[in-house]
Amino acid sequence: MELVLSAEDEAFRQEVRAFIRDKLDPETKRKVELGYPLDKNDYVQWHKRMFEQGWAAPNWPVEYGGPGWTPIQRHIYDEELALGSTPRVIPFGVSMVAPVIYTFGSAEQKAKYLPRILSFDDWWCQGYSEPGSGSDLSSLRTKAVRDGDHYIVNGQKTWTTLAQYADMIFCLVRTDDSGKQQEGISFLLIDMKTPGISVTPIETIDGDVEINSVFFEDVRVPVENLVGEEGKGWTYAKFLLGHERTGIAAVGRSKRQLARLKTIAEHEVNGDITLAEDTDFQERVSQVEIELFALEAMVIGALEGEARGNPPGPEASILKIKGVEVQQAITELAVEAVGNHAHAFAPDTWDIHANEPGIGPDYAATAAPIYFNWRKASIYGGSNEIQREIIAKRVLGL
Amino acid sequence: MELVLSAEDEAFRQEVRAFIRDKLDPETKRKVELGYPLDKNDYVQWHKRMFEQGWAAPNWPVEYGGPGWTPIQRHIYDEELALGSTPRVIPFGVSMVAPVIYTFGSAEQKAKYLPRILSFDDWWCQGYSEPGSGSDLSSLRTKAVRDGDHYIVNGQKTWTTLAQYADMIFCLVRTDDSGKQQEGISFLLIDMKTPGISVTPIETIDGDVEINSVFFEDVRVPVENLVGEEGKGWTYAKFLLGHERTGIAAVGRSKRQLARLKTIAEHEVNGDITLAEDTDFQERVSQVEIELFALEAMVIGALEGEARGNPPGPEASILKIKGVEVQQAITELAVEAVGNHAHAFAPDTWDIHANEPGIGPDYAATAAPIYFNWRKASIYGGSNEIQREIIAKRVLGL
Amino acid sequence: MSVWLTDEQQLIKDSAERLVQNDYTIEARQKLIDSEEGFSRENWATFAELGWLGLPFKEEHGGFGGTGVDMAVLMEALGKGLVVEPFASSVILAGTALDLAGGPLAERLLPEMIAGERLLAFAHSEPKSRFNLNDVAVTAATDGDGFKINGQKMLVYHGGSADSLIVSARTSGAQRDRDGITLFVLDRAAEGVSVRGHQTVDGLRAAEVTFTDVRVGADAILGVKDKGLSIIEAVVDRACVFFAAEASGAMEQAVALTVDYTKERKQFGRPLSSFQALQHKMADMYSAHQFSRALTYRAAALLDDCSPAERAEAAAAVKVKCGQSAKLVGEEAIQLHGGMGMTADMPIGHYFKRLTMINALFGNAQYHLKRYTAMKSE
Amino acid sequence: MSVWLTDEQQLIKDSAERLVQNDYTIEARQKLIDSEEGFSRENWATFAELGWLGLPFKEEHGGFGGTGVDMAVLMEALGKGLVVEPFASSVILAGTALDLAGGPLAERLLPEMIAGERLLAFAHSEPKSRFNLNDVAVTAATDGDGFKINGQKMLVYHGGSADSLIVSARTSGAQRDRDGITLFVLDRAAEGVSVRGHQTVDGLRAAEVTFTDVRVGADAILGVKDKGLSIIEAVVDRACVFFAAEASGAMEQAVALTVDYTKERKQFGRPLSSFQALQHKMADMYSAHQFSRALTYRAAALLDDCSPAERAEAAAAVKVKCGQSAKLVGEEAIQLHGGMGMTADMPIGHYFKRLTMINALFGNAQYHLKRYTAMKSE
Repeated sequence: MELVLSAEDEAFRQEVRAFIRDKLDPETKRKVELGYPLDKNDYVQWHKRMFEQGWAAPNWPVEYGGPGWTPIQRHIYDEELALGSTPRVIPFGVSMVAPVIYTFGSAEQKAKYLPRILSFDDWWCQGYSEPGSGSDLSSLRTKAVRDGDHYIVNGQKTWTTLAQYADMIFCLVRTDDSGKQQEGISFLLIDMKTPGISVTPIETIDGDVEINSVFFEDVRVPVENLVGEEGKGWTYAKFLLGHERTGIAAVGRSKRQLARLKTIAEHEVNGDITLAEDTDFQERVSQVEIELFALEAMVIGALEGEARGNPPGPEASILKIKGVEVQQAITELAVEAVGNHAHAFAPDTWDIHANEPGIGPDYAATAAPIYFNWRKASIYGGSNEIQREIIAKRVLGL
Repeated sequence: MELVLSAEDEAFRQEVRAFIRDKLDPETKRKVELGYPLDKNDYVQWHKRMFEQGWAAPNWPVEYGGPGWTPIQRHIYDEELALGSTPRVIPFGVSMVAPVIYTFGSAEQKAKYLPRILSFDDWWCQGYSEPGSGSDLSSLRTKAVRDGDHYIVNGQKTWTTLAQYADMIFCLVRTDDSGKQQEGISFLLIDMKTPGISVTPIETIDGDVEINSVFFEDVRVPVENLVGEEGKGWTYAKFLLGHERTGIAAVGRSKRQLARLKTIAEHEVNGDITLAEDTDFQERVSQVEIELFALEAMVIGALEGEARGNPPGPEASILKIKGVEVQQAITELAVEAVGNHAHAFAPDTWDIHANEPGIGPDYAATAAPIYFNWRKASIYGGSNEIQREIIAKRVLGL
Repeated sequence: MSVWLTDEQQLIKDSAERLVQNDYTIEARQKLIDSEEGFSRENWATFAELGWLGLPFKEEHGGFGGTGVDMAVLMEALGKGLVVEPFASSVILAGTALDLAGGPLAERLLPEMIAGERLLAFAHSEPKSRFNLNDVAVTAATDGDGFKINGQKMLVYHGGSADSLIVSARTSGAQRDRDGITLFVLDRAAEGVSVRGHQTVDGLRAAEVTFTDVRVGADAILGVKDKGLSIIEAVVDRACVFFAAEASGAMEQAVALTVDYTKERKQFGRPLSSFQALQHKMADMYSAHQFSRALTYRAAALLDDCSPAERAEAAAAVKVKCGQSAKLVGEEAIQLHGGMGMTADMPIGHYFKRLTMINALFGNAQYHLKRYTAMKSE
Repeated sequence: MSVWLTDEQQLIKDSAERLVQNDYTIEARQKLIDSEEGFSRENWATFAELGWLGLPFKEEHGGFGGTGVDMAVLMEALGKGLVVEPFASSVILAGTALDLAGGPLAERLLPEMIAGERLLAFAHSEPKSRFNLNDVAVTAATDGDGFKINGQKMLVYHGGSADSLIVSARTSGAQRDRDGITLFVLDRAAEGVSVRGHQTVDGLRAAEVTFTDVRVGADAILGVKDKGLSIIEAVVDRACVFFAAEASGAMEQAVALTVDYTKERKQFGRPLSSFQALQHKMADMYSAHQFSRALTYRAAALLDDCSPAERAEAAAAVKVKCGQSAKLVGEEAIQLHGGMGMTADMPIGHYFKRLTMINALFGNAQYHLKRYTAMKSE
């Protein structure tokens, strides 16, 4: 049930495909295919290739360096990036802080930060969550107190993905305690090299150390790093949440993972047949595939709406829920597919240059850790429960 | 995975089985097997047979006419009644009002009502639900105002099963408006022939007219028909809800329905094979069967606990939920099993003496209506949501 | 969020929704169900006037050449009102068979049907065929220049009211061979045709039709002798998508009725709609409907130009998603309506029943998941 | 509500729960995981002292003749602490194989194992065997009076620490024949045995074991030549039930941790535990655990006296119910812990991982649903 594209869009797809084929480092590609951890250089190099191509910021207005694509083209691009096993786009700069900067930032901020985001000279991370906040984001307690032409920031952010690589962090901080919880929050851009910032990795249940706590102890941030108005940070955060709603469905990524799952099934033997010939297993794959078709149909509809000037509203929450359900279902089927090979845990061998071979087939090595890791997807970015709240309250009016 | 019974219990099972084989009217049995509606006489005749055997009230103390069985024997009896395709026991007298009467009633009430319940000379129905109450039962508004040695009852009960056959109704009525909602409720026994009572059938979505609205207009009820104390009705109602918690799981009934489903599957052809040979379908049957084993294991455990003086508390709510899930799953599989034969609706032919043959095989005639009808099971007797509330609040302490 | 209509489609939608809103209260519908034929001839004439009966057909057959999406739009709107008129039997099933087969029978009968002057029915399912479209035991034995038809069909929608029946019969081969199935057009009143009409659990009419030595000429053949199966498969695949569109309308209404009911109904001093556990269930109902709808429209768009294999795959996918969504929405709608939802007077039960039977029709979600999987692994 | 213990069983339960409570904090456990062998020899000695290592075995083999329910009680208690000692490999897998086969090897080795002086491992799964117990490609070719073993085993729990390995090998027939599989007892240190130990995702140790021309005498045969499968099947069926008991303990703990966490954690000014949608999820977790537990104990009681067919059916049923419950409880527990649940420092993730892998072990719920169905339709 493939999408029917216009000849123009189909040509665009081929162009993107050729670009990836020509420019993606084969070792990086192999790591992505196998679900092995990437190092910083894998990300940076690929981002720079996209930048050189002029394709680093599909979502940006042309004036700041966006390529001027239609929503469908952006979807095709995202999908091809995923299908082509490229490193995931680190969203914190290009997709998250940049729209806030070019919409609410000063001319100086635009001039200073946007080009370096585009070229990936700065790696950004996100300072939203705090211990104790979680889904109730606006209860955050990191404080920024004005002291002359600086803010003095104290507090702790957590769940900060890849902060260990970051040059910059954008933070929600509390500049006023007196009013309602959502009021008194401000949006600050902070250089990670500022004295008083320390980063501590948090080990997750899959054994990974991708997320961090970021501590702020009397960190002096120049007032020109305040975005927009003091006390309006919550507005910008909400704007950001509403941005690029369709991307969260991760259709392309799921397509690649589903294709990979099918490959695994062809290699796994079950008695006289392969798992690819096992009707029972394949029915579960079919179920996910059908969900994915439905998800894609919904995403395309939303993009068409966007092109017509009707971007999706709170109802896009169902894209997040379904997108995550599909992603998690695939990780679960992968664990099932690899059978007894799911048990071994040998992270030293998750490296294409490892000294020792892996335990069991390479496609099986990270199946269980990825399943464990992916449970996060229904928690972060507004948990499934929060998304249901949004639908109940803002779509159904309950 | 059959239960292992003691030789004594096994002998008891055989005795029950022989009794049913000898005493159950074959036409009644056939109707039950086919899911056809029963008439009043089917019920009355069977109840009287059980009475003649001394087995009409397994749950009663011996002094009032109970047989003095162990909890396991009661379970075996219930199961054999179900497996033997006997008419369901009308619970309102023997299982519901009787325990209230022998626990809280006066000597006169015991003497007057219990023998007639036992012999099924009185058919009882239940006056609990009202339009507007539902899960929030204690919000009931039917009023009983004291007038000399009578109460004058005004109001409406609804969802009253088989009220059209009933000689007596037990009612929760409001005798006091001033306090908390649960206070001021009293428990009245009312003769259905009293002037001012009228019964109106309610058609349900399966086309059936088994439930009714019962209207009370200045109905005079002698004060000696008040059970226990005025204003304590809610306590008795709760006592009743806690009574016979294990029976609601309906293990025996589900076993019979599952066996019937397997028979249907043997008769339904799907290409070269029967549905009984269709792995896909059979896996769904297996899933239900395994749930049923787990349910039975839990029920047996609860009965053992009862025999040890530890009757189940609020955690028995999971028996209701799971019991209903199993029952509903079986009705759904029956709809699937009969395939295209599920569509026809010809209630005139649901009669073993009907003039016209049914549309399609007899086992298919009521599959869809029974599925529709059985949706009620997760609503009445405390909806699944209410049961989850009980577990959350009273078992998990949330 | 997912479906954007053309102006013409919006017109179809508006006019159908208006009709449904004006004429299809549950009470009005129940009166039709209880009537002799189980539907309104007057409504049928209106459908004809509005051009709906010719919507999907080629212009050469008197139709308007509407697209798959046009049809989905119409069916979705009709689904909102649980319309009981024989639209599916005359247009989607029998009409499509005529249109696809073409030839003199189509040229004669379709314009009459489109004008509202002839009702059609599609007699294919048999008591033992289950959902296997190639399982045909009704025989059409050669008999002089023509054929002699014997056997029984079941679940012939509106067979009791139809003027003409499209009947599949085996002209050669064994009971489950793909070749050897031929479509015939018969008068319902023909000698040897015995029709036993009945209600369906979801408020429609259908019939058991028995053929006893029914003689027809070779000119009663629709399409090509022995090659009827490809038309039958096309008819049923398309019907699966359009019934899913009907289900989408019914689901939309079921969600709306449930939201409204829970807002009104108070328990424990608060509206039901304020209970979080119920709110989340309604969010899931909403989501199930939305995704089923999106997939259905995607498949409907595909119907206009695709291979039989693509069509079959799309139809199976839609049946899976629609069936599962219909079950979830229908069952939860009843549950959230509580005891009231079980009563025939409330609209919701009727939506639930129709949704249940749309899932069951031509095989339920599980059946089509298996079918889809088999197709993918070929 | 569903399980009533004898006094002896209550004693087992109390002592095991006490040990778990005192010695098995997540930090303490993590230290064991990070240690050389991945478990504590000291704990192991304690297990021996407490008589646990001999619990299920016949008295003639030095055991205590405990029942299936006795074992379930012990495993459930150990499951509460996610105990990492090689109890399953030495007692439930290899030990049971010895006990069931009997003979001089059992008489010699079991008492040593029971005394805590010999660790055992069960080497049966192979890289290509998946969950098919009769799929054995490792060969034991006749070699003079004895045999020469070649091939590879995988997921040999605690193979790196074991003194003796119980190894299945093919002495005749084709790779998937039911006949022709023979069990051998080997020294781990025997020439040609190469063991590559590794961690598992759920905190245990296992090994790949490769056999290169490993020579053994006929006295290394455990049980009857060519007839090893019936023992292997008995071992694995019993293990399925006992792992389900372990899962029951882990689920009980996961439910309790989740209830506690949501009571503490505040969001939007209220404890998480006050949100109805989350309350109902916890009710479902509670229910899933309870039913899985009830079925597990029922099956454990059956193990003492049943036919191989009954045993297999019960084990498959338990795997289905336990696997589905473990998945629900584990996943929801993480979800309700939110971001905190994803961190390795919180206990809950470790329960989730163990529950996930117990489901996967010997085939997940879906696999056993299929197996159960196949057995029922034979």
